[in-house]
Amino acid sequence: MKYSKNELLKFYEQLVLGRKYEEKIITFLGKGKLQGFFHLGIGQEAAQVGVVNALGPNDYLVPTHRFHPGLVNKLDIKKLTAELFGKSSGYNRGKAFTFHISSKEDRLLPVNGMLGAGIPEAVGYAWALKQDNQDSVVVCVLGDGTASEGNVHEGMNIAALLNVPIVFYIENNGWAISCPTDEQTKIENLSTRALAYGMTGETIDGNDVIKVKETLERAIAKAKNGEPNIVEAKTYRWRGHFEGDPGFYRDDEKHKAAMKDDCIKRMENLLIEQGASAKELAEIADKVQLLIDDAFDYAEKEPLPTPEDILDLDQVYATNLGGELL
Amino acid sequence: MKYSKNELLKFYEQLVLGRKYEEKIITFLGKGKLQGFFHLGIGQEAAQVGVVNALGPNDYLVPTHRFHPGLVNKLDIKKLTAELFGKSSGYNRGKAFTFHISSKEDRLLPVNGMLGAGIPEAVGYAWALKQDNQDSVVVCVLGDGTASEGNVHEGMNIAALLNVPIVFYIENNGWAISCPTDEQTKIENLSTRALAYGMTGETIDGNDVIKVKETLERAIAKAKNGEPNIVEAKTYRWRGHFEGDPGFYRDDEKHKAAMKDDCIKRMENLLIEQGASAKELAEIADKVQLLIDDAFDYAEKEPLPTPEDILDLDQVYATNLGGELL
Amino acid sequence: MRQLTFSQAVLEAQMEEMEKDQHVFIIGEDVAKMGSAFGQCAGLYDRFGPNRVFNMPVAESGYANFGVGAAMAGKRPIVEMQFADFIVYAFDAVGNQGPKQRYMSGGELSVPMTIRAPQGAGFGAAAQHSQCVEAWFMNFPGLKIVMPSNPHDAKGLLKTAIQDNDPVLFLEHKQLLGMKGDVPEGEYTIPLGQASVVREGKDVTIIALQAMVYPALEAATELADEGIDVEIIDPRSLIPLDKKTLAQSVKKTGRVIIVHEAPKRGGFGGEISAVISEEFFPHLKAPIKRLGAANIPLPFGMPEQYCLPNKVLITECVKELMNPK
Amino acid sequence: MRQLTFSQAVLEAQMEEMEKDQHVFIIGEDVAKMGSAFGQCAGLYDRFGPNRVFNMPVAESGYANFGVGAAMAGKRPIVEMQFADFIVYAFDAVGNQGPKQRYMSGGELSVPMTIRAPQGAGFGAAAQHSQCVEAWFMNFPGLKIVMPSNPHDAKGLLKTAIQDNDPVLFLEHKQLLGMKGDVPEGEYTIPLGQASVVREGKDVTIIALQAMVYPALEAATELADEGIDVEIIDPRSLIPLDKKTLAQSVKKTGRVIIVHEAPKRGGFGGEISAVISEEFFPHLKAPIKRLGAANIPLPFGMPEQYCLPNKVLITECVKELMNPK
Ligand SMILES: Cc1ncc(C[n+]2csc(CCOP(=O)(O)OP(=O)(O)O)c2C)c(N)n1
Ligand SMILES: Cc1ncc(C[n+]2csc(CCOP(=O)(O)OP(=O)(O)O)c2C)c(N)n1
Ligand SMILES: [Mg+2]
Ligand SMILES: [Mg+2]
Repeated sequence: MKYSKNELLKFYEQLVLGRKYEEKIITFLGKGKLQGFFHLGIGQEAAQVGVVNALGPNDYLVPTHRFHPGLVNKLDIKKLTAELFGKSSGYNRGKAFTFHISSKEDRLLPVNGMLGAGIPEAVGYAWALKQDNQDSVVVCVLGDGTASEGNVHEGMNIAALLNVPIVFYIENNGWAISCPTDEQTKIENLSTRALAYGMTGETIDGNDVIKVKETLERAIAKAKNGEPNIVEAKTYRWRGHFEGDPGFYRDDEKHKAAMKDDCIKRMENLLIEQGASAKELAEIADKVQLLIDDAFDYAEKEPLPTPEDILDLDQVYATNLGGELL
Repeated sequence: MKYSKNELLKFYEQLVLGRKYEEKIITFLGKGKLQGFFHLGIGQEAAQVGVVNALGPNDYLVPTHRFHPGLVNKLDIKKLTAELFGKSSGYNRGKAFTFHISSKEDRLLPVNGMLGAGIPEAVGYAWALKQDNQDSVVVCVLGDGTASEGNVHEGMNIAALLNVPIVFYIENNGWAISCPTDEQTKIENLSTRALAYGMTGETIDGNDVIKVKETLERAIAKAKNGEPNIVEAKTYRWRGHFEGDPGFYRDDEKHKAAMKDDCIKRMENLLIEQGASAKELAEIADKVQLLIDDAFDYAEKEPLPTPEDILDLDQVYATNLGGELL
Repeated sequence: MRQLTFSQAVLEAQMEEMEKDQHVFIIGEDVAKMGSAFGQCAGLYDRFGPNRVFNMPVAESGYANFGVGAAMAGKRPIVEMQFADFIVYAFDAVGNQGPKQRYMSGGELSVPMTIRAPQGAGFGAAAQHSQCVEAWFMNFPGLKIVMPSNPHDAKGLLKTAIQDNDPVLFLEHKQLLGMKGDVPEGEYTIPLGQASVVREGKDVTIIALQAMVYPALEAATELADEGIDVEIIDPRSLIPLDKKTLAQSVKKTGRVIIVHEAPKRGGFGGEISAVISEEFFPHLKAPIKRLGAANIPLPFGMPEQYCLPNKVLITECVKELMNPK
Repeated sequence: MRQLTFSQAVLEAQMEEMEKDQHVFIIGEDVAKMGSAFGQCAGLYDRFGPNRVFNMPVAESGYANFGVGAAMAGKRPIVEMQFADFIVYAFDAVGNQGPKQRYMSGGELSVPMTIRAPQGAGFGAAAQHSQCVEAWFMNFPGLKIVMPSNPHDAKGLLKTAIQDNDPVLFLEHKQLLGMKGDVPEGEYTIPLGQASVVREGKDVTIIALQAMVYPALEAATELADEGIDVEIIDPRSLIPLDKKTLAQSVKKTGRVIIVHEAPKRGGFGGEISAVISEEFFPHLKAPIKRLGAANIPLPFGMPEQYCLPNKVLITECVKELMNPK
């Protein structure tokens, strides 16, 4: 094993943090204490945590609407949770939610409400970084469904053409809402699309956090070298598209079978092989839970934005020319 | 030789008709007798005539703005010319020009002013034909530049997914206005894009009319069989992007070299090998010229649309609910 | 009378038209097994099978243009946008392709396509999932735009839209889709371009569509107590626009307020205000007023309410018109 | 004074801003060696090199969003649409992405991007190469819209647009790009939201932008002979809109005609008419009139003239206002 037990425990902690954070969201939704459409990434933690660990300090990330497990491992958990509650102390003063969350300080580019638009935006951002001689890469996450959008084609072609430092990371969870991947496209692996632009592409097991991390590290190095590329991580969406989706379109048997491959169980087994004890693991889970509970307590109590803050034209215009509210 | 001399002479006639038709346009533009942006296909006659010959009686064609050589071999030359003059006896009452020309009777679907939009439209049309159990295929022509549009990605993916009877025919003339193909994309052959959708693709010599025709015939048969596919024909744009384009962006040496490969010369050589005489060829050219002159004479004299025809709301709405002109 | 939700009314209109005409088919995201995000297509996949109701990849421009093409071939597509906001990707298809093919072909082609799209705020879904989109499309000749405010109108108008031989943009409102209302048994249609007088009154005319009809009604009820008699007109379609009914009302009241949910600047209120001032100016006793959302992108969550027109603002505006300072 | 064409004025504005700020760069189709379809970028590629001026693939949505991304990273992109019509593909980028990023981020991000696009009829280029696009974008808060009518204004306004920290849609008019006019030497800027009084008069106010200013001027000259004194206001930017200058004029004349080249229904005339009737109603002596193109897609060639507003129609409209039947 290339990784020490402690390193593996760190991965474990991150995966568990992702899982439990979303479980907490479910609880709060159940209590009617959260509003909004929550798209959970339960089951996809490895595919997200792996990426977050591969990013260097100068690198940027474009997440998706289903990226809470990744976000909670990258951002300040309180500020993140406040944003999910729509509170004014959230990352974007409660205006963004996971639909649009961003953080300049954390090099987190905005989630896009329009699937696909964020891809050429990320390419433009990455190009700008290169112009400014930043030693940075943008990792742009997209779903399997999103890959069908025209913007993805246009963005990838431009990235390849201009040798932009970007990695297109396709988090393939088998579904776009009710549409399984094989009703989205005829090809087996979306990384094949790389051939259409003269890039390289690779499809990996997205439930293997180490595989994801290492592949992304290589992909990032390549991109830094002026070779944008695609990595597709295959994983599986455990929940409905959003919380509340009854998922009638799903075949129960297949669904259950797919959920057998749990990235957290995998890491537990590995850790036990490496001599970790059940107690150690339980302690981690407890520690993480405290952190989460604390963040939710905090966020719940924070104030909502005031009408003045909501109607603040300086948040609409950077050069405000006396634009009229009404 | 698989083709008889007479068959070859027919190809020759078609190629010459295409060439001379556009040369006539140049003459008329020079005299100030034509308005509008003319995008000429001189040098690309084989790539167009080959396609027109491959179409079966039930098949449909979506041409481009640069398809006069193909159109003149498919449509009524007088009605076509009247349309180019914007005359009311043209195919679309003078409202379309080559920007939007279409003809239901001739199974000619509209040229699109928006590069790319015609591709998913063609897919929808072809799908409808299949639903109605028509034994028909749509051949959808697009340029190398157009292939960069998101609509092309979306349309091709949908076509592949639904096994739509369509052939995507990329007429690669090396340029999109001032942009050479290698500044449009990094890949060598645009037919590679087929892999991105689980289709097959093939790149051929577009200056070989027989090769084009035969490849398209196979492609059409395949598409009829529920296997949409891509054919890319490589040819070269001899003129500026439009008549009047000074083409400063071009390297003169390379340009001249590329023009050495003349599809008409090629056919002449082949014909002479097959025993055709210079006189026979000259006679064809003369015959074709008469036809063209006649059509231009006709079109020039035809009336322009009247204000009433231009402002006819029944040509805007099929179910006219008293829509207001002003 | 029988009560249906707006969404059920949409469903029934589609079902009836699909029964009648085998050329009608439905495409969109999650329209098949899932029956659409708000149930508008529930059960249609089972009933009509995968050739009449099928999912498209997440490619709005592609499948809207697919609809345009199929329509030119004689089909009658219903193209669903899951949220109206996503129509920005199909802007060309909906405004610049479908509506122009007929004229560009000299009247030879036609595009009998219906684009259905649920729009509007109310779910706190932030700046890109809450918009009203009608104003974006008002400057495209060839397109018709329908915006019903209740299940009864939705069914009658959608059937007309599907039967129409031109592209029709049929906008549902997300907040209304679950709303119940009277829907008679049996077939009926409502012509486009026919306004409905939602409430008769003699003092002030409020012109409102879709979700805005309801705060207007509440305001009218309150104002009645104060002796102000409000007339509410729901044009139901913006293109064509029923100027006759507007004229009758303006002649009676001489005072007009136009209410829409989209941002005030650039909303359809401008068009209607201009039509009224152009054609019925002599009857006006007061400035024509518009109420729309604040000119800012909508925020996430409940605070979106700070941006939207509501009963209070409507009431104030009516009073201002009746008692000018 | 020195004379430049509109296109040269655009070129000069870009050149000066690029000299001053290395973050300014230009992308589009054929902007590099070809220097744009109408010469707006002639020579900039040679001067600033391939990292500051470069061609994009034929992918309008892709490169407009590329601009949004680069702008968020601190660059100041100028994104050229070859013809404004093609902006339908970049509708999301221009209306729904760039203008909203700031608000959606709670004020943290900004998108200092200029979108330049030549629009309008006059070349007989039919239904998809002749449109005026401004009205499509008027309902997107966060976006500014500029439409200059002469070289002088073009230069001053474009420089302001490039310096502005928000997305600005800068619309050129194809018919004006070759037009010559006075452009002073040396640097100057014109603020957005400041109308210009093109001609002073006391009887009727004509509000016109871009190409429509000229038939309005011709009409005014003719009408002067008949003793009718026309004032012409060119708002120059639609967002922000200079209501003050409009107010002054309306107070003086009490009669307003708004002229635009886009189809009348759904054009910006509605917005301006509504603003005037809302805010300056007591000063109106006559109905506010709008002149716009016929509500049909434009045909190919010379016959497009049958659809467009012109001097004769403007003259008639003024007379009608002065002598109501
Ligand atoms: C342009 C656009 N179209 C549709 C949607 C609605 N939508 C939100 S998530 C989603 C599914 C996306 O699938 P995928 O990219 O695989 O991501 P996943 O949800 O599986 O993580 C859809 C269709 C949207 N937000 N934007
Ligand atoms: C959406 C759109 N973008 C740009 C244009 C302008 N334009 C017309 S032809 C052309 C070049 C197209 O290149 P290609 O597809 O290779 O066709 P070719 O002209 O070489 O035949 C461009 C950019 C357009 N008509 N539509
Ligand atoms: Mg997915
Ligand atoms: Mg080409």
